Amino acid sequence: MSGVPASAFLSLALILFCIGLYGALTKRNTVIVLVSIELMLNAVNINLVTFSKYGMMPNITGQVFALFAMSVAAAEAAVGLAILFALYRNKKSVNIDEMDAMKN
Amino acid sequence: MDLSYVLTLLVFFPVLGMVVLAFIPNTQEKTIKLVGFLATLPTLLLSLAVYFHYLAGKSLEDFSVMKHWIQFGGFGEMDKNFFAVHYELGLDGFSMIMVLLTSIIATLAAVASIHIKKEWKGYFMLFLLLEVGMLGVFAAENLILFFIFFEITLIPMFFLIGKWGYFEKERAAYSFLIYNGLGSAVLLIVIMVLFARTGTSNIDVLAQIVNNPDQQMMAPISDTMKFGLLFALLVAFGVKLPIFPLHTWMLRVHVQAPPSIVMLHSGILLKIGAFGLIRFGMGIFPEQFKTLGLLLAILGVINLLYGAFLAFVQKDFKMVLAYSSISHMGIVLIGLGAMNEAGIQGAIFQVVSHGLISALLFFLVSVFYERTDTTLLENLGGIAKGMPIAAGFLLAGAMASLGLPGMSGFVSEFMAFLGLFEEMPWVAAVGAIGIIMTAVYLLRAVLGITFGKSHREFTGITDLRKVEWVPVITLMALIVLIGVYPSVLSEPLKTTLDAIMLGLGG
Amino acid sequence: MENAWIIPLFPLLSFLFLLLFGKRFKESSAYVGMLLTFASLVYSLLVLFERFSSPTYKQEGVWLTIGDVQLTAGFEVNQLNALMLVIVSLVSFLVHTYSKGYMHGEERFPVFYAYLGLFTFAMLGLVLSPNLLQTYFFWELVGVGSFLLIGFYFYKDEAKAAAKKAFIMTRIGDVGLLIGMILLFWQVGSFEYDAIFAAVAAGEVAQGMITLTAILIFIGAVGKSGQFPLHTWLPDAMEGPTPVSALIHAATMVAAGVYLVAALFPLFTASDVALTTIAVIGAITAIFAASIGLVQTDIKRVLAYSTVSQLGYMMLALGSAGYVAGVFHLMTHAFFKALLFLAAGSVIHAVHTQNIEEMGGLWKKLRVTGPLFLIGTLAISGVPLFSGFFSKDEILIAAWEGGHPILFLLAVIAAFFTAFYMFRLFFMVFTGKSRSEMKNVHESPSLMTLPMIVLAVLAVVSGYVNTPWFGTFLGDWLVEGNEALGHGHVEGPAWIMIVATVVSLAGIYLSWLIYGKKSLSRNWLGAQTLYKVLYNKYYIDEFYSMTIVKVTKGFSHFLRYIDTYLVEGIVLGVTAFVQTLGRLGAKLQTGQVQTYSAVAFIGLAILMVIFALTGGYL
Amino acid sequence: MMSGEFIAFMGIALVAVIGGVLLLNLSNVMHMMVALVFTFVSIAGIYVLLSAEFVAAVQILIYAGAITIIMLFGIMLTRHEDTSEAPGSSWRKFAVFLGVLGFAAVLYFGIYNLDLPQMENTLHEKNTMQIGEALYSKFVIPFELTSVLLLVALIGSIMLAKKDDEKEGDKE
Repeated sequence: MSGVPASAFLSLALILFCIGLYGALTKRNTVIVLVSIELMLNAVNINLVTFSKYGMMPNITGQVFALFAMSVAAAEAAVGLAILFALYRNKKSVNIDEMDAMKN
Repeated sequence: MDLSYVLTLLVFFPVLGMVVLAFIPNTQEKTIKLVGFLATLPTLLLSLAVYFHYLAGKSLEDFSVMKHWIQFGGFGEMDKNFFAVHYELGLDGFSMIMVLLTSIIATLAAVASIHIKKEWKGYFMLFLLLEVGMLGVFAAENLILFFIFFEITLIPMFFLIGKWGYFEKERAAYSFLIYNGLGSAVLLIVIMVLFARTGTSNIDVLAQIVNNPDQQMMAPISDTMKFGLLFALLVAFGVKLPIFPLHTWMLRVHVQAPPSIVMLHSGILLKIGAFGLIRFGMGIFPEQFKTLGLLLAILGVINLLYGAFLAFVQKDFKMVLAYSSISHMGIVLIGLGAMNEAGIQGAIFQVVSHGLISALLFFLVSVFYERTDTTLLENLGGIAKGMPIAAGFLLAGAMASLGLPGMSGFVSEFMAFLGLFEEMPWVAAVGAIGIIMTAVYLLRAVLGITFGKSHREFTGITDLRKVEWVPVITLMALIVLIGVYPSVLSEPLKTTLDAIMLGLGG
Repeated sequence: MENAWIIPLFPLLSFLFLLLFGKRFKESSAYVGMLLTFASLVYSLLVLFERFSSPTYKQEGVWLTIGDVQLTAGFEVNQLNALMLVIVSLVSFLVHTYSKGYMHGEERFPVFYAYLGLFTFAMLGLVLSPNLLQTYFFWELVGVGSFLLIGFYFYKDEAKAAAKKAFIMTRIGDVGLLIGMILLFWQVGSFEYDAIFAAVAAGEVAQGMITLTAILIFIGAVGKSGQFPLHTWLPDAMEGPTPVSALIHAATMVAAGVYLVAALFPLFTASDVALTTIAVIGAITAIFAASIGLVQTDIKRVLAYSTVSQLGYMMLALGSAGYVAGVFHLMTHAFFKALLFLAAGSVIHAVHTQNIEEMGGLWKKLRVTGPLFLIGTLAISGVPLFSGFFSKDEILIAAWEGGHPILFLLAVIAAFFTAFYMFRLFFMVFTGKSRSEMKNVHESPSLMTLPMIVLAVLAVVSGYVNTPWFGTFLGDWLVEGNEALGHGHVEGPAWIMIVATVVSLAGIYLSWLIYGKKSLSRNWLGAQTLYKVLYNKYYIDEFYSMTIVKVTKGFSHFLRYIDTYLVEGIVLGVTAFVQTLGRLGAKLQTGQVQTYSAVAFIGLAILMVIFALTGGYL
Repeated sequence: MMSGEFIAFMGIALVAVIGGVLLLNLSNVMHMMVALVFTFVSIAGIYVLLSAEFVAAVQILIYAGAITIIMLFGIMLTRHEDTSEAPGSSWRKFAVFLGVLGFAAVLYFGIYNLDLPQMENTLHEKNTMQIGEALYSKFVIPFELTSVLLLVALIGSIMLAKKDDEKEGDKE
């Protein structure tokens, strides 16, 4: 039916995941790091949905899982941002390299 | 008759001694020493019983015990033995001899512990724990159990050296722990790889599976992998043995630990290295081991000569003995390197023989040290005047050590060289220099202590006390027995050797 | 003969008994030793006589099994062994008796007898061995007995050094023997003499291998018999009690090397190179030791060098294929040299010094010892009608027939030297002015003189068992039934005997001129340098200590530096490396989650790449 | 091969990747967020291509709508003018870049070899209904748990954001 092979979707997911990963590991602004993590989650969602369609036994479970992942991601974004605000109030900065409380 | 409880009893009896000791107040020196000594006796009697059981022509398999212990993963439903660790103890000819040797030397070392001057309670408890570890190492039938016992020996040794040793005891204890800890880490890796790859840790089963690719249920183990594992084993046991250049820790232990502990250390613990190499190296990877023959032989010759030349210039008698241990372990390697029956038998003989001889020599060291407060050669001399019997035994021990016929050292040395000369005459010829050097350094040291002008302060010293006679006579008798009638050892070894030779394809 | 194994057990019993209970017996332990060695002697004689009438007897049992190979132990009584048994047990018994007097008052008297027992046991075991392994076994034990007895006066530094030297020097030879033996084993598949000879005769062993093993085994003999260049221990071994010198370092143990070569004679004859080596070494040793003996002033050292020289003689004989000559001289030498040593012991016992410069005019004071010493001297010098004459004559004939004119010449010169220095010794000790400080000189007790008398008788008559005039009984008997050993007696030109006689008489005459009549200057050597060289034994000891000992020590110290700096250094380096790594790791702990996760991720990526490249499994 | 669907995929994918790359390369934080919206929306397009219309709708609602807005608020409420990258961390960037590259290569290697045959499926028919049926029958417990999670997140966020206020208030 579809002319697009599964590996194309997977490749796209991979690229997005890698972009997210790179962003999460290198960006200095904490908000952007959070956003990058969201992007990674998105990439995973693409995989889930892809396999829901192209798996050995296509069924709806993959899509349901993607939905769950999204709701968790939304919750995570909210909590993450709340933590960020708390930190910002103390440090007056959102730069991730200034968050080294674990060091001491 | 069900005899399967015997080994468990044999191995864990010293624990009972520990429990009893725990209830004795630390001030009662005599009681503690007596209990400590008595606690080693049942083990000794049991191992003798096992030996006679064997001599009576009955099978050693009567003693094998196997209890289900730990199961990894859900494989138990498929096969009860798959990824399971059993509590399995068992003996073959070789390990029976090692268990016997351990129990004998442990009892004698307990006698030698009369020279310990403080904290008897802690000392004996650790001592007994150490004995459990050593016995377990030899009786264990699978690698994981082996490793557990192997580690059990490390901890008491560390404290025994660190607390009851001489001046640099802490340093010695730490270098002991670090070297051996690293060795065990490497060993653990090997064990885990084998376990993960085959789903079993039983030594005999492993030996079968590793060498028959069609029996391997999972991904086959490539030859490269086998080499890697064998090499890791060589390193792990090479630390114990010790193989040059992994030997420096052992010098410190020999010099700093209390002599009764060195009796055990030099007599048994070093032998675990040889035991492991033969049992696991040769047993599990025979084909790969075979290709290492030349390497082992050369390492052996290096050990032999290196130890001998260095022993020649040492100033401390204990150092001389330490280097002599290195040198003698070279003979074990030479025998193994030869890869033929004579060589391997020689190596095993050397293991036993050196165990006895070094225990004897270190016992005498403790006797001399107690009376003269020194082991420096320049401070000693003319001891034979004051204590002729001890001096005589020292001389006899040295003679045994340098391979005098009629004593155990000769048989092993002879067989090891006999084996190596068949395979690699040139390497063996170089190694033969070691025989001369052994005589040179031992005579230098021993004659330096016993012969010559007597120091004035040594004139009033007493000769061997009654208690001290026991270890000396026992060890000497065993040394001579093996030297004159080696069949007492070679008969039990026969089956083990045959199995090894079969594996080596010879 | 079936019970010949019991012969060595008597002395072993003596050893064990005296070691355990000797303290209680004090000096009466001598009787234990004497009794048991006497039992050995009687039994040996029985075995010898039985051997005259019956063939070689051999019995063996399995000693050790190595795979398919069975190493055996047992005993064998053949001609040579039977003869050696008697020689050893006889000399041993006589020395046991003699020592009762000589060692009187010694604190460690029982120990001495115990050691003597050990040595006798080992020596008897050695001569009964049917295979090389067992020979080696006892060979080493003999060395230990010798070592213990040399170091008997353990509190003397010289004795300690001498014992150590003796052990190590012979050990060097022993290693040669061991290697040779093992190589031979892998060629033949057995340590049995019979099997070895059979294989050699059948040509199963390559010629080069025969030569190699023969020479290696000969090195063992060189060490034990004090041949050049491993001879230096033997003169030093004179630090031991004199009876010991007589037993071990004259009659028995040092002859073991000769015995070994004789026992393995078929192996040696299979290789011309090996034979020539033996002959050359023997000849060199003979002349070399004799020349040193010319100037020594210690009575025992003169005898020691004479022993070395005579052993060289025996080797020369064997090397020239003179099997009978060698064994014959071994026997006669055992008697007369033991006699000489015991007599020397008697002299020392009387005057309490070993320096012959301090002796003189003892002939009148030692009415028994003097003539006995003279007999020994005449015998060793090869004066006709004494035993040494016949055996030396055999050797000269063998050397001549062996086709080595130079070796023959050397042997003749050595014979001349021998006669000269032995009579020098005799004249200096027994003639001339008696020293004033020696007043309390008295003859030794009969316990000491009796053994000497027995030996003196043997020194005179033992030569007649194998003479050109009264039949060559010994020679014929020795080679009976074994062609490989050569002919029993080799008829040599008659002039050789005359030469030998003339040479020895000339030596005696010259010696008399210098030391007896004193009509010639004692500085006969003229040049001081030559004298010095000889007196210092060609500086061989110094040479060894300058080279081998120094090199060994140097090498050891070098290794010690390696051990303390390089090996320990590596360890330190590893420690430092780990520490640095730890510090680096600590630096990595920035407290930033991002860094941590970056590191973790990079690690993961590396692992993944590795697994992908290797296909997952190694 | 060049079916309409494929062209659609290529176009959407291009937009998504460009959005991602812009996220990495833009210097202004606000611009980054905008670039990301493109990515999120195109991912929704991808879902449509994968017969997941409902998920696509949710994607637009949650990501392009909710999360992006929250993040924008986050940026604006904090100091966002600081756009300079930390000095001296270039080695780390490079290492991470290499790591990501290796990681991607390995995974791509895996994906490339993957050959999934397409099965007959009925996902596109009444997609929302199917999801609803699954959610309320098979996954009802996780679904309820999700609501709990969201509640927890809600309360937690409020607490986190408020708590310090009170503390500061106390201090003052």
